[in-house]
Amino acid sequence: MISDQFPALIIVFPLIIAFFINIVGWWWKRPCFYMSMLALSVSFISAVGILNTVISKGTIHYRLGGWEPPWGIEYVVDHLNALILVIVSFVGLVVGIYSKKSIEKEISEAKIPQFYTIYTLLVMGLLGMTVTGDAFNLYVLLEIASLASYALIALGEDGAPLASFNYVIMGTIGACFYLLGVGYLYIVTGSLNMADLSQLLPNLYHSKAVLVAFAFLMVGVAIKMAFFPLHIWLPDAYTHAPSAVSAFVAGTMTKVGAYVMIRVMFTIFKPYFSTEMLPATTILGWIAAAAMIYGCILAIAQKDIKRMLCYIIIAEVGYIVMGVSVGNRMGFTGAVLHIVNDAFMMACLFLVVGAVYYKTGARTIGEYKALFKKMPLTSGSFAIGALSVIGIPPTCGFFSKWYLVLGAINAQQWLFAAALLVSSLLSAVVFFRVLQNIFFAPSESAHGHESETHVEIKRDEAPASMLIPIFITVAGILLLGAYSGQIISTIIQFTVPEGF
Amino acid sequence: MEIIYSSRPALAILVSLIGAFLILLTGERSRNLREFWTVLASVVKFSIVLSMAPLILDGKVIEYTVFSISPGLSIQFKVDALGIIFGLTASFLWIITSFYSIGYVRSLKEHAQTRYFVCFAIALSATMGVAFSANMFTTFLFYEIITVCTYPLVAHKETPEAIRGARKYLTYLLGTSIAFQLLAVFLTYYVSGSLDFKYDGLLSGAVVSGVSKTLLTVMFILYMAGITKAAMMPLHSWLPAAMVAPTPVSALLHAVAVVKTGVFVVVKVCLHIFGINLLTQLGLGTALAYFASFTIIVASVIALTQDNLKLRLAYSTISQLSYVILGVALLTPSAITGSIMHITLHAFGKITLFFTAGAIYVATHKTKVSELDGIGRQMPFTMGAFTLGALSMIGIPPLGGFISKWYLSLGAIEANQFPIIIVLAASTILNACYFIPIVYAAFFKEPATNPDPHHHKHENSHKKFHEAPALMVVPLVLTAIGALILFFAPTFFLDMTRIALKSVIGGN
Amino acid sequence: MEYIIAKYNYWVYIVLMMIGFYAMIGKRNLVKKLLGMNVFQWAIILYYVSIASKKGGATIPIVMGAHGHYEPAQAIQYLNPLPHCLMLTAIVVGVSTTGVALALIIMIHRRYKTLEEDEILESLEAFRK
Amino acid sequence: MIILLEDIIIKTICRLLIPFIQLFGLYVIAHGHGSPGGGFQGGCILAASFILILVAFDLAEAKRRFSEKMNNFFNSFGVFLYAWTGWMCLLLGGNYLDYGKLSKILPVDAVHARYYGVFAVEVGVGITVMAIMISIFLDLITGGKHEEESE
Repeated sequence: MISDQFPALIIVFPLIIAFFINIVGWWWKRPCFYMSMLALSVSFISAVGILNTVISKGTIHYRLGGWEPPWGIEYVVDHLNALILVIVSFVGLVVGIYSKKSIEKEISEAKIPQFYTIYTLLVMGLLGMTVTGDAFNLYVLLEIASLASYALIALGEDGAPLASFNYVIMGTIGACFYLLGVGYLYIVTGSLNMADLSQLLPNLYHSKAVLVAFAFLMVGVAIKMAFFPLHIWLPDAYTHAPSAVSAFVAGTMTKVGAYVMIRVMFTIFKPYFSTEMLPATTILGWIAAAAMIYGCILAIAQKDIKRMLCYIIIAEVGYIVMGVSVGNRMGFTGAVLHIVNDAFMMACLFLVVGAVYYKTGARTIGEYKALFKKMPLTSGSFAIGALSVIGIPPTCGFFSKWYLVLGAINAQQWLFAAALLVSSLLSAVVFFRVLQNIFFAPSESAHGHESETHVEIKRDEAPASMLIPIFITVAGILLLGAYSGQIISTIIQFTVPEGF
Repeated sequence: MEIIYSSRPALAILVSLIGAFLILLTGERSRNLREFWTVLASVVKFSIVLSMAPLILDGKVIEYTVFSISPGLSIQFKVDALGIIFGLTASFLWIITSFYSIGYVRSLKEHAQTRYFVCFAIALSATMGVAFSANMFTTFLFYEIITVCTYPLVAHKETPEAIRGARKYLTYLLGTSIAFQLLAVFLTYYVSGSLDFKYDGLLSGAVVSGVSKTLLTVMFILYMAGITKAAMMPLHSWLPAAMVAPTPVSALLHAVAVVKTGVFVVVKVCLHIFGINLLTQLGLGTALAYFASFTIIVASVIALTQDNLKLRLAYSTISQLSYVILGVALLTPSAITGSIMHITLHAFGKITLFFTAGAIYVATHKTKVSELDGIGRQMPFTMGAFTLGALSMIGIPPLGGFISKWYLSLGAIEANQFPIIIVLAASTILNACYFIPIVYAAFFKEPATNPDPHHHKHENSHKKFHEAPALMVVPLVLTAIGALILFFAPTFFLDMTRIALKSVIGGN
Repeated sequence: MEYIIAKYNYWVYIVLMMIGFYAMIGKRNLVKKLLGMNVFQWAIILYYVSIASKKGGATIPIVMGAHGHYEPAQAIQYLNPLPHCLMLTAIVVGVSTTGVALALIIMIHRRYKTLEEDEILESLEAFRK
Repeated sequence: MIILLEDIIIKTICRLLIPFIQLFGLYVIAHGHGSPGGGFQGGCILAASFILILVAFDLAEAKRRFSEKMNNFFNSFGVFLYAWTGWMCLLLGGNYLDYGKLSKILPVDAVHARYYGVFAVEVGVGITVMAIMISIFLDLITGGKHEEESE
């Protein structure tokens, strides 16, 4: 049955196609886009297939090469990573469709095959990180994804190479720390398989090596997911990247990082190690609260819209970590839901910003004046994405915040709940500043409409291949909101680790 | 209590959303068609709401679940007597306002009319949503939608002043609702595991089940601080700031939809979330009553000092809204009757006043009270209606406002709150002080011969008889007559109120 | 002292790592940063390889004998091969990272004609104004 | 800048050495699964031989012998070979990289099929590593300009 092979297919197919694109692209540039999309569609279909199987039959174990788990590499897909696989591959596909026009404009034509090769590899790397059940394999795929993203970010405009270089340095530190952590775990247990590790480790929880390993793993992952205060690479890198790239990495990379953190805390280590033996979750919670506030405040200070959104991402990462760190069912549900929601919200906002840049070249808040008259559909999408980030009810952002705050309240962490709400308020300030400019251009004349001679602004929307992906993400935001109950009851509630 | 499952409440909400969509589709291409959609949507909406009224009068309740997001968290509608009173008022006044708006925007040749009508329709949908919601979650959802979609209406003129006002509007409404109300909702869910409105109060058993009284008090304070739409002092200043909006917006939204949503939610929170017993037990009712009294008096005094007609009306609104809160806070049957009645009665009176303010502006471009000398001769119908509205505000029979004040006073006596009676009396006098001079000046003072060159282009304003367009005058006369009729035929609303009251108090 | 000598491989890798870390954080020249990054990576690789070692003349695991007659090696005789395999991958990753970083450095140099971070930032600032 | 060494001794020695280096590289690749060595090491040795050509002669000569397009083809082709071997196993009903299943199409038993499967993968890895090393080297010495020139 081909469906049994989905966990391999989801990675191998894009991998093969990626290199095929490279070969074909040398002679023939047109089909690169379509091949990349074909690969990502297959990944997406496989991801949906996996999710289906997981929902009906439970966790999938896939042994590469047929080797038994502690020796061979094993792919393990449970509810948590099945969900993230679907999200990542979906966002990858949607942004991929969008990238056709936007990339043609932003990078030189000769590099287009390489772009699609690397883009496909990036998606594949992230999917691989999600699907693998082997701690070292995760490191390799993490580096594949990171290398791909370094290259893609460097394709951007002025300042991108330097930003990308700093990202290389920071990213490598993160990856090396992760590798060191895995090394310590390997010394004490002799195993690299996550399930095996979680069996072997409890007897060793008092060993100092295990504590050091945990610390290294957490710091490494925190750098990769841009968790405050290790986020400094993110705003530069994502701001200067090409629009499509920033939309994809903003939507998914930090989220996959968050997923890895959840795996480290609750699969490799048992929940009681992370929550009770160590004050890890408490510390994380406080930093997360700081991240939420910090991200939003710095977002207020930005003029460049993309940079502003980057700081919002830092706050959003704080939300996810906070949800995990309160250590109860509600909070964890909220965190996982927020991973899903945020992927869509951020993708949507960055896609809109990219579309605006494509059409008008506008980048700063000031240049967004009266955008609504020019690009009403795009502006409307921006409004919905923004409302979702703020957390206004019919959109999905509200529901994850709902569970996050309830989690904080259940854990009696009033300050976390307060920080969440304050950060929502601050993000309201952030976005209404932009929305106000988009929808009403304050006219210079004090007399208002009476004496005003309207400069007729022509409607000039982005092309359909950019608008449709934006609409898909907007629809995603609304549908995820409407069906968040179903998502939680069929998927997310099974992801909550035992003992919560 | 018999429960009927019907999609009618959802339809009532959907109708104006579809209307908004059609308005958007039609756009500027055909103004008449666009306005036709507005009117059609409003009429259909009113008929749907009206069709539910007989069922409610029979003591039935209509329920409809759109979908549940998770247990205890669903978008659900429940139409009961309280909701239908508010729903009827808002949807009926929307019809009238639609006509008035058409007259207003056409005679002033406003820009962005499509946006105006679309936002209006969505705001009304959301108002219905609040009126018919069955739980705090649905309420909060629609409450936020109202805030967001009225924001463009307030900023409609797009002048720096309008933008500033709108920003203040948004900051207050959105800020407090996220910071306080949402937190209160979370705490409610945390304490009770549900958000459904219950007639004896969702939290009525909370103290027995060991929830600390401090937490409940904090929750109550958070709710009251969070529901800024009720414009209780000290979180009232968004309302005067929002007066930069076009007058029909001020009229419907800031006399009916937005502010009434606020007080309606306050009523819901007091009666259906906390419950009368719990509030009595915690002694929060009295505290709220004194708070409301403070707002009533202070807002009235500020209103006295305002020269801008709309601002004066705005402060009057702030003070009148606190009547509703006061009534609920007294927690006696008559006081609650008075407060529920006041939602409707004040709406009719205040919308008339705002309509007249708009009509005066359209006809003469005057916005200040001091400029209104002798305007009654020029605009007899408008100022006649103004007089009726003002008298209703003051609470003089035979006008609707009297009924609610009567019940409020009765309630104060029932509650043995002598100071409250003094407050009511004092506020009546203050109301009279800031309305009667306008009426007097309009009819009996000589119009000042205005040498101001600014007005020379409105020379026709010195003509003997110069009314605003009929599309504006007819609605405002209608609402004034409505205020009059409500005094003589309050049976329908009183019956409804009794049903609402019975469900709340019937238990004891 | 005993403690330090007994675990000297750890000390070596930590010292190397810190040298690399210092170069990455403290130096303003991009190439020096990159070199620091390399030292950092190789320190970890060294550490991995060192933990695979064994006392007593253990060697690489080779199936003894020529083709045809296999004589499996005893576990005591050979080093743990897994860390070596892992490091093979890590080396490849390291090389790729270095390659990407060098490419970036070339791009940066082509654009700003310098590799000093301060000067690049200055010219970026100047460009924005 | 590449300093061209117009030295007959170096050129001759290199000409003599390079076949042996390449042979050694192939040996390391071919015996990677039975003894120390394998695709990575062998690939590096092969790449080293090419780099030696480049150092001893010049860029044009090196490109004449092993063109950029060819190199690019090889770096993808190696991965392709690797992935395709795994893919074959998948198509033959096994898991990904489950070489035992290759016995269905190869005239050998499962154990030897595994042997040849690993060999195919090692060859793929070797080709890719060689091509990538070369292309990194080319990119770095030319500052990434050579591609644009060749077009």
